[in-house]
Amino acid sequence: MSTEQEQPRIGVSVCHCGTNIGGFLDVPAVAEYVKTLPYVIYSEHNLYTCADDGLTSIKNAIKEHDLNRIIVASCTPRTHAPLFQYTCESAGLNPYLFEFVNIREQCSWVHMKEKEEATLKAKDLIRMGVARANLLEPQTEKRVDVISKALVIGGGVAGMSASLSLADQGFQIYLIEKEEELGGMVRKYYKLTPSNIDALEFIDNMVNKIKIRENIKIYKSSIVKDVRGYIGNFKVTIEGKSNENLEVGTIILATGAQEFKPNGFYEYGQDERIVTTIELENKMRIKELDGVINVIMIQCVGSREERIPYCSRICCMTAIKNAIYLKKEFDISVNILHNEIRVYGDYYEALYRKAQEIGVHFNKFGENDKPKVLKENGTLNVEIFNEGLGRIEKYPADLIVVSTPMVNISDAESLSKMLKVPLGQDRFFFEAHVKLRPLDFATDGIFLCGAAHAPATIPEVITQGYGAASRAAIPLASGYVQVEAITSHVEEAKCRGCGRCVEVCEYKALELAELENGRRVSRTNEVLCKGCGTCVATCCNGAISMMHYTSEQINAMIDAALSEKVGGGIVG
Amino acid sequence: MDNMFKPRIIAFCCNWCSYAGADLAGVSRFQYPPNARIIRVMCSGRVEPRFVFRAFEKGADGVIVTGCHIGDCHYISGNKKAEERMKLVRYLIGILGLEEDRFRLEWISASEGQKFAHVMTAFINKIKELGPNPMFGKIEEGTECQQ
Amino acid sequence: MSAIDDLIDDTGAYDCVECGKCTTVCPVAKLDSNFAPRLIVVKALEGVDGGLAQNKDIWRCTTCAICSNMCPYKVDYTEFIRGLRGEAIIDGFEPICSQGGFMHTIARILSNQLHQDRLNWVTDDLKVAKKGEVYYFSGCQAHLNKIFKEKNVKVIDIARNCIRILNKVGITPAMSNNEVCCGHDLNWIGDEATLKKLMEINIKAIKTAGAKKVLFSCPECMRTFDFDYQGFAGDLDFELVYITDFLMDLVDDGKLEFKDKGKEKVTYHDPCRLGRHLGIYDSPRELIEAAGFELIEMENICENATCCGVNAFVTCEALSKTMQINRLIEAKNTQADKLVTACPKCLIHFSCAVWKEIPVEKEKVDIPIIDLISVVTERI
Amino acid sequence: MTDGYPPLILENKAYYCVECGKCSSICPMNRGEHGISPRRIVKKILENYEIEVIEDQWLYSCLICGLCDEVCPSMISFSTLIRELRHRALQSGNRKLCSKSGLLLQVGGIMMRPSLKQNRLDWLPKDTKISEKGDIMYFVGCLPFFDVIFKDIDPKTIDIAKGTLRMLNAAGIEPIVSNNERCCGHDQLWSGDIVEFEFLAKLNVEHFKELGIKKLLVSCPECYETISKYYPKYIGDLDFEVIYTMEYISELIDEGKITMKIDEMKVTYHDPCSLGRHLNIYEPPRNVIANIENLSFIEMPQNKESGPCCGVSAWITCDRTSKEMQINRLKEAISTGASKMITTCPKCLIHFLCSLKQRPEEEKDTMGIDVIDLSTLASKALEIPQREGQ
Amino acid sequence: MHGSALVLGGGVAGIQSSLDLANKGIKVYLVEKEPSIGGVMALLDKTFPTNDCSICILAPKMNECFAHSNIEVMTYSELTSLEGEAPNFQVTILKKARFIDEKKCTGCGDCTQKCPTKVPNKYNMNLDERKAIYLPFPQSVPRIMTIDKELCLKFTKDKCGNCSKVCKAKAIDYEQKDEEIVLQVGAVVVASGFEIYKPIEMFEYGYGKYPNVRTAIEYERLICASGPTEGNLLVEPNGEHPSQIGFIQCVGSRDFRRKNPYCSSVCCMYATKEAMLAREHYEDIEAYIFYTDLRAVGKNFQQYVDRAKKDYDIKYIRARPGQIVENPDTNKLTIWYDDLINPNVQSLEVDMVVLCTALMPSTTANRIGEILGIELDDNGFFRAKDLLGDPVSSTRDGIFIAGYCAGPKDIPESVTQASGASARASEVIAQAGG
Repeated sequence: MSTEQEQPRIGVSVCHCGTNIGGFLDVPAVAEYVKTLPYVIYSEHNLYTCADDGLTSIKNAIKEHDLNRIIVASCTPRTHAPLFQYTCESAGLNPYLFEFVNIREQCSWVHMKEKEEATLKAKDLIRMGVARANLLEPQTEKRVDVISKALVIGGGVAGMSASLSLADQGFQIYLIEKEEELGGMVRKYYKLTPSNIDALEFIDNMVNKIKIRENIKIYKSSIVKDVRGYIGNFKVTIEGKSNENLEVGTIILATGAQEFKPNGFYEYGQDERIVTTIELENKMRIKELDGVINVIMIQCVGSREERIPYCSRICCMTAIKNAIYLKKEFDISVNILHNEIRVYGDYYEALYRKAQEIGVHFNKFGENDKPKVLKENGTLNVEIFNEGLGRIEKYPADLIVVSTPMVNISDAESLSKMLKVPLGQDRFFFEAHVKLRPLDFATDGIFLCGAAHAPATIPEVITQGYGAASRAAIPLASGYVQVEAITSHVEEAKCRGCGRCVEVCEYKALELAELENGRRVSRTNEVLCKGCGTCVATCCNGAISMMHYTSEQINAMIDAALSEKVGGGIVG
Repeated sequence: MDNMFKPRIIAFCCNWCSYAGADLAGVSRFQYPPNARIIRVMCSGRVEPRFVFRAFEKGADGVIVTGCHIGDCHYISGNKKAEERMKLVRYLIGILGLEEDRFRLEWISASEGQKFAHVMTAFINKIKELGPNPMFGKIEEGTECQQ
Repeated sequence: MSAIDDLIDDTGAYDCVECGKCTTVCPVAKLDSNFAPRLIVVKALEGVDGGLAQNKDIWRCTTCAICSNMCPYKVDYTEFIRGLRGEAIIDGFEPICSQGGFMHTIARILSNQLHQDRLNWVTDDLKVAKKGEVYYFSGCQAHLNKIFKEKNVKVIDIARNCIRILNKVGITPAMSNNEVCCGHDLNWIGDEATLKKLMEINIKAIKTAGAKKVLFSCPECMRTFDFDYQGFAGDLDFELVYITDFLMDLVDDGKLEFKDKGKEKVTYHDPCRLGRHLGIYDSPRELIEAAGFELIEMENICENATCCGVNAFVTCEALSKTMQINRLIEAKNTQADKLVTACPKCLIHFSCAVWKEIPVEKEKVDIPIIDLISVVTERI
Repeated sequence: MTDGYPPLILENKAYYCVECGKCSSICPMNRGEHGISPRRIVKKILENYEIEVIEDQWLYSCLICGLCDEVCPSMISFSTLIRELRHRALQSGNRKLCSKSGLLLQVGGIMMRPSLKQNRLDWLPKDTKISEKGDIMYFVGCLPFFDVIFKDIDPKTIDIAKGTLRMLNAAGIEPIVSNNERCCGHDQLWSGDIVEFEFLAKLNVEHFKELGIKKLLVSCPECYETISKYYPKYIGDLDFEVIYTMEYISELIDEGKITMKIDEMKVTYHDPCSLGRHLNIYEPPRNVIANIENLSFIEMPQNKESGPCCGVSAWITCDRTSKEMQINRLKEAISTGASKMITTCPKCLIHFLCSLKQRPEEEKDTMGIDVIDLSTLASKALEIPQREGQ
Repeated sequence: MHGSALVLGGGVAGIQSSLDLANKGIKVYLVEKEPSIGGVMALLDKTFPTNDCSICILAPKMNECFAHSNIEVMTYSELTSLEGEAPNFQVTILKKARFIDEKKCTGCGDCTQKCPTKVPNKYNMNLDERKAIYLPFPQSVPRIMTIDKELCLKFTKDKCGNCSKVCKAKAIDYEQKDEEIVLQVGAVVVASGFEIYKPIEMFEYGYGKYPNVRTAIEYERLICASGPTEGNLLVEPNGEHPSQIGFIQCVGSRDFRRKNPYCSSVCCMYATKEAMLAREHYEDIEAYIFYTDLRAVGKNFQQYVDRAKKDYDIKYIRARPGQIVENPDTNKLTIWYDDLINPNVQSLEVDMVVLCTALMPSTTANRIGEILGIELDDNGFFRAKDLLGDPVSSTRDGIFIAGYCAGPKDIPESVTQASGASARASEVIAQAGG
């Protein structure tokens, strides 16, 4: 602790910011007052502290007065802290011994008509800053070396795209697929839109590209058995034809999804004329459609209901794509019964229009008024209340295709536990931030792409694969990860090992470790910690402290704010 | 007495939303009374009830904790935890006899400069209405604790 | 140094012959060989340069008084520690407290005579009066109840059941919204000044209520009144009675009877304040048996009872938890159905130890922890 | 590939319907007591229920105003669809209801007889200069008949023809006006009687050929639309140019060949559906109005594409809803503060005047507006000396 | 890695692409035509389906991007030419004069206060005014002023000069000239974003004619706490908050007539969000959403809609209204619609209508396409090399596409594609030995 080693020697620079501060409070008086505060050795005021001369002045003061703490009282740390920290650093002072006091955004600008009060407030704020500065400690931003290899779990289109891109960015990749062949879900399709390419040919093209990459090692019929470690240094055990231990820097989860089997819906499973989309794809592939004249497709079977409340995103497009093939290749009439046609964007909307052009029928049923499948003298009919016509309609069917949602794979739960990444309410893997971090997990070093995240189309999945490859490549390319200096720290002697902090940490940065004597203590993994301090506030006996935002520092600021009745309190 | 009373307010602001909201209030020149002293923390989830009571003990007339709106937390859910924790603060303030209105928990986003100013103004005005922190007010006035 | 000298004088520390008996019985020293009550005294005697009050070990002592009890030369180590802590805060040292000193902050706030709403937990089915001869001092149970809500400790049940049981025998206890924390925790971090402020408020409140007899369900409160208040303010003009003593008198007079609800086996943990500090060992045990329970004793009882590991919300560390777990194992080994204690803080600390992660197999410590009053109230 | 789609669906790309309901919710007739829903008509045809549509009397409620066409995001032409459906209805024996008991259609029917000796030029003022032969012909249409049939309303529709000729003469143009022209066939076309329509069209075109004209000026928007748009579609390309008189006159004004001035007044303008939404002709009439000195022009809130229909089309439907529409439109015109509402279609003129005349006596004051045809008004404003000065 | 890349467009996609590339060690030139990065996301109040505050989550990224040692943010700049082939492109950037010395300007705003010229504020959809010397919006990055040459009195009339007089940092430079900068880059990521359709030609909705008919982006500014009304929704004529709001979907999208046959992909959800916000601001408000097909297809979107229905009591009506008619006396609006579920045409009177208008390719897309030599599709979006198999590559090697300029998508999809495009760009750079 430096505070124990050396007395603080504090230098303070108060900024006029042109007239932005100087025009609304008495800056020279503030600078004068600051000199009276404990440990303040030096105080100055500048027109613009952030201008070159201001910065030089700080550097000189550090040298001349042997300062070991610097305070700048000017604008907001949110934009200017890096500049001043850099200045301190260049004068040989640890940047964490810098304290910023905001007397512009939160003082002069908001109290423009109360010069006296604003001046008092500025004094208070700087006094608080000084109190904190006394207790500041130097911090180092540690770096953790990263093993320049990545693991991709899942050899479907997402995983293959991610692997290809990572390999072409120059990294060694391990690609793990639990099935015997690469390709995942797409293998089960017949033809793909928009290029009309056969799904198997499409997969083969990708597989061939993967095969010629020397830096992709494929493990088929293999699964991940265990994952330990953290970003940069994961130790992974895989089980398959041969069991291996791999060491990788980052992991991409691309485990895909599966089609929901609509057992219990209509007579699926009992009448072979009722099939799922994927079963239809297979029928088209093997041309097993003799005698089929009318196909009825029913959308939203199993989805947008209590159990699976979400919309599965791709079913409308898949149905339309198949309807077009059925009509064009097999000359079969298709009637798509839907609640809504959810073909978003440009290409899929156009596909819908194309289906309309060639005579695919679209009929809408009510959200809470699902179609009924009737069996009459062995013939299948589907009955709906046709909202467009405003009456009940009955359609004969030789084949009924039920569009069912995608659901997460069955071993999602165990993977979630193994990788310490969460599942959402929809049971799909849950990303770090819905809007801006769609490919990351809150747990650093693990990334997400493809249908494991949510149902998605092939181009979307490929885009996600590339995207995840980009995210996963960052630590690999840097060779290290820069660790936050502002992290929590557990004092082992105090930790009671209750594990409450482990529970509250969203980043899985805390872990209960077992000591030799069998005692369990919590430990911060500084690589994963983001410095929010929730664990600190949670710990009941003060065993955790937050670097740079210690309780002592906060207490000191509270005390300093209230120690003098300069800026408030009862007057008179 | 009222016009002589200048409340002292401690405000805890999370770095990402409410501190940024306070900055925006500044940038937009929304005026509010100069009584609050902001302590910046990375997340409202860092604020412990004891800080609030320490502030009261040391003479604060009001304490306000501000964070990101629920769902907006930069650290995913720190504000939810703060909300949970601050329930205890409210309860204890009640039984200890510090007026409940001396404490506030508010969600203010980075785009709510106006809200920041409004909240501060309203809070400070409320504290002015309530008068000094009863622990200190009593001593200053040398009277028994007032109702 | 003269303050330390006075302290050494007062506590008889000069008599220490460095026999080390204190260390052999000290629960902290048992688990951490670097800690020894003897060494603290020795350092004081040798007049270690100024740094004595900065010795962090003074905050680790649980002030369980087992050492003082065992010392052949009657050195009052516990009081000695308290004195050192007082010196430490005079030096500007922040006490190392659990909850970051939260409890102490609250106690200090209470010394300001605010308009409390302290008795909001008194439900309509409980009869209490503003005035009366029998006064029930409920202490900090109301706020402790909320603070430890997360740990599934219903501290307030103790207070409610006290009133319930008193009501049952026809007593409507007097209570005051103006009473405050007894100051025990502040006293044990050396803050005598605030303790005195709290004392004045409490004595005034009790006098205002016209009390002749004050009942306590918290040994810490009782101890603070008995020793510290009377030490500062001289003899109080009301009687201080611990609830178990009071109830046993009623049992003996035939005024309190229990229903037989089957032979449940319980074991009893002596709180340090109640046992070694106040010497109350029998009435709790008698009450348990009177209520029809079978009492099975643990290995370490009465004078030898192990501390619950935490004191005055000061000491709380990894080691405290080990002490708690060990004590719980001891309790579980008796094969009793329940572990009964007579102190709200023991209840909190034991409950905390088994909250969330437990360092041993759950079965080893899997015993319900309940307070004495609640246990017997079930049977009236 | 396109099994099941009838040609009328294919031609109109009605398969693009997404059942959004914009058409049916802007349809003025759908808001009254009529059940006509363009959306449902399309849906029924798409689902092979055409027969239901053509048996439904609401098929004749449609005003062909074109608002639905104008807003349909799939660009389906409902009016074409309706026209063809009415044709099919007629073929299948489902006749429609007409206003004036179908009298006007009968007039057209009579005119189909090639041997008919007409006497349709007796209205021609003496001072009007017309030619027997030449490149330019002015098509008068049914204007002479309207004044007779709607005598009680006294719409003075023939003034349109008179005015048009005066303006043309003023610019030195002396067009052919023929006694042998026939009804253009507009009403036949829109009531589904394609046979009659084609018959009339052929008679007219043959007659124009005989005359050897190069330009046909038409002042009635419906005639203009019918001849310029539907004659080529049904009977082949025309070897003469069809010109809307207001466009022609607008050019003459721009060339300085005509100048106009009138007593100060405020006017507003009602776009006829066939001219506006059907043909996108919005500016020429406004240009003419703008060039009449002393006229101050104020647009109604609903104008151009959004202008409502006058409530009746092809003499088919005329009922309470029609009248409501007319009253609302007149009120809108009054709200502008104008003293005259100008229109360019004789039928609009008749329909609005009909509503005005039928108002109860006590409401008359509130209906303080006059409806007038642009040609009639413009011709009154003509400053003849201009030409003589040339 | 080393090497360099050009990112065109400083919206959320461009920012994400830049950060991904820069964090791998690649030098990035981020070119943005406006004076601040942030794009349309900086204009939004909240984002669906979490109702995150938009600027709160974007601003840290904007700052991170600007402060990044590997990223050179070039605002108020445009691409003017590209020569060569991947991985050796030579590009020319026109850095327009903002008449401010960027190194000296501290963003203090003294100049703005003294500027006498008020002009409509583009950032607030012209609903209020800004000055001729300005920051586009309070959270602008960089925090550097720009002088609008077309409107500044110094340039138009050689008068005033207030800004120069008050600027203590001496940052005003009326003599500043446009600069041409030539850069060598290995790859290009295009993220030029989109524009928002203004439905003036759609007479049936009366936009521009009726004061209480707004576009969604205007609404977004109105409901935003930092917007022109500080988050107060006000309607004519009384300036009171509305009691009923109707949101109309597919205004100009899925519309052949308006030349945007595609689905804009985000309107159903942002309308849901905006309706929720209305309810959150004024709990007595009634909100109606008129939709054609509710495209709640993203992760948790359907649940969001379900919540809007259940917890916020937002009414969804399956119809695209055909007409809005204003009562000229009250400025109330009657929405005429044909609800598919109820057979007859109906009307609803509301105080405010929000038109959820189409999002269209940026007007600059054509020019960018020409300069870069990459193709656009029929709708004006950049064409993917292979829509199925390579959705982030443009039709030219070494040039990649991300965000809305490559087709309709929401924010997470844009961010995803931005990362994807930067992965592909990194491949090009890595293989060139970078």
